[in-house]
Amino acid sequence: MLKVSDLECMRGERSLFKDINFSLEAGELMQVNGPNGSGKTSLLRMLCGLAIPVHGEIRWCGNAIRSLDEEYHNAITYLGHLNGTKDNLTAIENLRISSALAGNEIDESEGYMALRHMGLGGCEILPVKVLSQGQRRRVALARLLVCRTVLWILDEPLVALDSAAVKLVQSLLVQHLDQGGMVVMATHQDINVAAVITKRLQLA
Amino acid sequence: MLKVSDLECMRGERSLFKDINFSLEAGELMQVNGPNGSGKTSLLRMLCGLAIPVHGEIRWCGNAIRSLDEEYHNAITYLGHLNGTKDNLTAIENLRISSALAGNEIDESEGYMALRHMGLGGCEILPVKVLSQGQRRRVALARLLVCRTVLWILDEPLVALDSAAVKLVQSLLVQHLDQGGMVVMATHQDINVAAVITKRLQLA
Amino acid sequence: MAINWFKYSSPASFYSLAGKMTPLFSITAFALFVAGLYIGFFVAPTDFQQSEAYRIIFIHVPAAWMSMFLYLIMASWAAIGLAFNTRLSSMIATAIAPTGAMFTFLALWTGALWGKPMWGTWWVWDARLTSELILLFLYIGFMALQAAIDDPRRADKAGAVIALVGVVNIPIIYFSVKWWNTLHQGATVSLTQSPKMAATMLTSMLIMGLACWMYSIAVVLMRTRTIILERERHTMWVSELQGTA
Amino acid sequence: MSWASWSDFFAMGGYGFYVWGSYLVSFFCMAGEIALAFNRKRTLLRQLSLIHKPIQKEQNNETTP
Amino acid sequence: MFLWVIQRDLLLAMRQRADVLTTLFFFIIVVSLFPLGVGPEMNMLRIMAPGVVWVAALLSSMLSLERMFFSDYLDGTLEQMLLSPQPLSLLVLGKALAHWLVTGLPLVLIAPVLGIQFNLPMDSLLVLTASLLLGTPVLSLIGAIGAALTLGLRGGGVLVSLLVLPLYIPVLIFGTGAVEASSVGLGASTHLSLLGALLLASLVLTPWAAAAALRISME
Amino acid sequence: MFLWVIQRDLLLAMRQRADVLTTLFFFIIVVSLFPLGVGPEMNMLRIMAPGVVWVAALLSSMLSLERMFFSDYLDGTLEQMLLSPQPLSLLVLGKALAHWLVTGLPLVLIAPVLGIQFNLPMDSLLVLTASLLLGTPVLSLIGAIGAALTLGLRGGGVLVSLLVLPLYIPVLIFGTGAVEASSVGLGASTHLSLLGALLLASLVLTPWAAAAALRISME
Ligand code: HEM
Ligand SMILES: Nc1ncnc2c1ncn2[C@@H]1O[C@H](COP(=O)(O)OP(=O)(O)OP(=O)(O)O)[C@@H](O)[C@H]1O
Ligand SMILES: Nc1ncnc2c1ncn2[C@@H]1O[C@H](COP(=O)(O)OP(=O)(O)OP(=O)(O)O)[C@@H](O)[C@H]1O
Ligand SMILES: [Mg+2]
Ligand SMILES: [Mg+2]
Repeated sequence: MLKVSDLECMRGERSLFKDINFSLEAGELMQVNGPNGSGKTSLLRMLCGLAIPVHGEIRWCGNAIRSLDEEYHNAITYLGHLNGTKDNLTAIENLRISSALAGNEIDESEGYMALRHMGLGGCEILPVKVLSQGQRRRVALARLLVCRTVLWILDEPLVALDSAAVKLVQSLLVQHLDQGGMVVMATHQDINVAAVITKRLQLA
Repeated sequence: MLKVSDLECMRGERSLFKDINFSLEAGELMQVNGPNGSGKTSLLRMLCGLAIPVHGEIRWCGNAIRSLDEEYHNAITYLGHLNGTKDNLTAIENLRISSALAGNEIDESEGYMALRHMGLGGCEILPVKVLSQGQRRRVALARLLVCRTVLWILDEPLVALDSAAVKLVQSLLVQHLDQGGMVVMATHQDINVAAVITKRLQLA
Repeated sequence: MAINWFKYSSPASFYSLAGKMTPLFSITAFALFVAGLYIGFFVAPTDFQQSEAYRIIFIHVPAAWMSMFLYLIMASWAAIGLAFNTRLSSMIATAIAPTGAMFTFLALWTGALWGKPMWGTWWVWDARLTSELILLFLYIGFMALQAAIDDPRRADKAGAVIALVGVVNIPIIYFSVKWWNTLHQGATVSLTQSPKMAATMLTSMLIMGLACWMYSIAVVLMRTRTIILERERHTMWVSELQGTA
Repeated sequence: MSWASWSDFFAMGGYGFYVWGSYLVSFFCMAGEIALAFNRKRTLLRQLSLIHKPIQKEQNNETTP
Repeated sequence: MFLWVIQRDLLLAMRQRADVLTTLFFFIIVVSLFPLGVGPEMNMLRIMAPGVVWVAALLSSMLSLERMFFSDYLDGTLEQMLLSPQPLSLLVLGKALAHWLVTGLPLVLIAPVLGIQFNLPMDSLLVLTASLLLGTPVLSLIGAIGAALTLGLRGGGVLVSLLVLPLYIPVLIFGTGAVEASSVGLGASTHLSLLGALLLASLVLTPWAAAAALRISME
Repeated sequence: MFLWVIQRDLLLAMRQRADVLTTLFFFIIVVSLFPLGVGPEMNMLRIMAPGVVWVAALLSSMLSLERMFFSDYLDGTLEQMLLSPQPLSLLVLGKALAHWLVTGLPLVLIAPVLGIQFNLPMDSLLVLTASLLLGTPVLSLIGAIGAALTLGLRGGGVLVSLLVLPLYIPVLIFGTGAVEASSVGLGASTHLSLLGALLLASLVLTPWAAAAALRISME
């Protein structure tokens, strides 16, 4: 489904990586590894279409993602270093609005359920700015619970999470992969997603 | 040296923790544990004097830290969730300026050495905004290499770091503790600082 | 035409081409300046209304023309760069801006120095003057935006957007200002055109105009070359150039 | 030729300040622009020669036996 | 989707209730500074009034421009918006509209009161309000381009003013022109219809330009 | 330490070379907007000139206030400054001074040129410049308090204007008063010495107030 060929990334005057080739099928997890500054974030942003590669191509179901544009956006969910939550809105408002912007309107009860599932029971109507770092990350992750996209692109989803939340994310990933989803993930922490096909991409 | 008694923290209308008592002597590491939102960050900010407890006292060498003020600031280094680096300044400028503001002027060569030690060789004169998350964290951590303070208060220092950098931080901590320093640290990742006295504080 | 344009759209070959052409344009510009000034100051007769002050026209009018032409040209190159993603066109656009701003400033300055003896004031809020001032702001906005962006590719594209928006706006601005001014009556002094512009005056003005063109081309080529080097400093051909030079 | 003398020429019929003010400033603007352009290029070339020095040396070593 | 964007921005504005009010107060204060700076002669003030009100409107619209995308940029929401399956220009239109509702509309409503302070006659007040009603959305729309271009640049707040103020000038001229024309008995309809034309043109064109600018800034 | 703060802020300003220039051009553009809004009659413009120049100076000083602490706040530098062993008020003084050097001084230098556009006579130009020289540092100093108080509040940019503009009014009145007094032949020295007194007072008092405000905002 996702096919990357000959990808090259230039930042400033340095070539971060080149000749990246891989493909991802339904049910597969791709883990991007590499030391700090090796270009994981840059790669994931290219996969989303947020950055444009100097060379190489990214294809989704056979078409270049640049030509698909909005259609492709319907198929992916991206979670970056930044949470994409507004400090002054409450957790539930953040979740509902960000889902709606991603083309997936959810009603209140669904939102509450997702937040509760992420361990945010009791914090639903607090503005995000008073939440702790880990709780903010959980609000951002709650989007994964309600979205209906195929490809998840996750940039260090585990940052600031405690061990309970890490387990939660693991089970979330397993479930998504079982249902034929795909995941591309960059993380420094070891994550244990058993019994699924895991590919690894090592950046220098 | 550092003595905390009966500390209580209120956020909003909730009491996050109360009756926290501990003391820390030279060469001791205090690890603050607890799930997301349990109040680790709030505790550390109180220890720095950035937040004021509703109840209880924090004493440094016998004096309440509020009364010491600038004298106390000379003795601590705080590293929070935020890096405290300016996006538009280069790594070396950031390091030198933040050290100077902490009352510890360093010359260029010392700065370069610290950065190189943190694995930032080659990035010294890049503006911080083009660095990766992990590299930014390393710039912030480089302050620990050049500072001459006794008490380090670290809030999740390992976030976004790769395993090499985690080892680096570990050895840094060991060295600091060996020299009679003190560390208070909150982290979700397991860190392995062998052969020193480690105290643990578990927040609910 | 014998020149293979496609070939010269690569920065490397443009660099050498521009290197050959710069002296040519510089010399032409110099010669034309000398000729134009000679005719302007030694051949053209004294104007019976404005005495000698009118001789400012030989620099004022060409500067005013250039300020407008250069904006259009800059915007066109920027648009080409944005549409076809050709690096060279964007670099040329970036190189034109300072020259255009300089001519705009000159038009304002010489105009002001002309206005004082003729109108008794350095400045009036006349349509032409005002829109020239706004043009200066547009140039400066373009340059400030590009200067504020570190990444050259982003700077090129952002500059192109603002230049194009400016082009759409210039006619609107011009007509609005004109209208604004003519609806007010009062202290408006219109530019007094010398009744019958002597043929020598016209010649001199045209020659000076041509000289300004040549000058602009020369300076822009020079600046483009520098920009090319700055941006391509890590490529093979630049290091080869260094090796041989 | 309409000028009786050089001082006449410089006086410009009493408008010397304005006329020469225009032309001198124009001259200095253009000259300054050229100077800036040259200067920019010179500093750049100096930087470049620092960057590419190793390459240059290697080439020299190869070509001069 | 479009509605969600507007709703979200309005919600944010309401959450910080002071937000709407501050733009409004900025407007009021700037307008009131002039009598202090220029002196109290009423005739003088009456002539100045439309110009002062319009310049103040320009400034307060511009001042709040940075807010249009910047906080979304900082916290990553903008990234998410770029990845949303709806056309970006629609989204930008939504944000510009929300900006107008929060910062432009209140000015339109308060302007007559300020005009009275300057001793403007009734007709002029009406024309002033009408011109603001037509003109302020244009300011938000043009401003969106500037805000998108300067995203994340240092000194963006001031840079954006450098970029957009020159582009605001036609609006200023037609806006004040309308009031003056009506006060000398010429009728304001030409000016107002020109403002209307500007509004239509910018409704059609600016969302594209701003969307392109956003893409460039986020790359 | 004090010098480090100034040096750091100037370095930041220079890094983005355009920074200094943009405040300046903002000032120039705002001043030029007025004739466009009010009309081109020179007599009218001459009377308005000091008011317009001073209001524009107020606005451009104020617009750049947000920058004084906000970016330091966002990235955590300010936290570090509060933990620094030097007195906070000195630090604030340094930041206010850097702000003036970057945003105030250039205005003082360009003001005479703008005065010419408004047909001001020579004396008035001189007095205008002198009044700006004495007055603009006061703006930066008072502004520091406002900037510190509004730190991290949403819509801070507009809120700060609401807080500081009223405090700026004495400066505005003495500044324009000086020019008007000189133009009617009364001599500007009283006004100018009042401005000087304001400057001294704010040099002594505002750093403390701003430091206290910072502590409150960061708590
Ligand atoms: C700051 C003041 C001035 C500015 C900004 C200014 C600007 C301009 C501009 C933009 C043009 C070109 C217009 C076009 O080609 O359509 C122009 C042309 C001209 N200006 Fe000025 N001007 C100024 C002052 C003056 C003064 C004081 C005079 C003479 C008393 C003057 C005489 C002329 C003449 C004769 C032309 C050529 C006329 C033509 O080609 O239509 N200008 N000026
Ligand atoms: N303008 C530039 N000049 C030089 N290097 C640059 C420039 N812009 C970005 N870089 C480099 O590009 C890399 C970006 O890395 P990226 O953020 O993709 O890393 P990452 O693998 O996500 O790292 P981390 O694990 O720390 O998140 C960094 O090494 C950075 O130094
Ligand atoms: N105004 C408020 N009303 C209710 N609860 C609040 C309020 N302000 C803060 N809180 C709560 O206080 C806690 C702050 O936690 P803190 O940031 O100290 O957690 P932490 O232990 O550092 O967590 P993490 O591991 O996620 O960083 C959160 O649980 C938050 O919900
Ligand atoms: Mg990364
Ligand atoms: Mg925390």
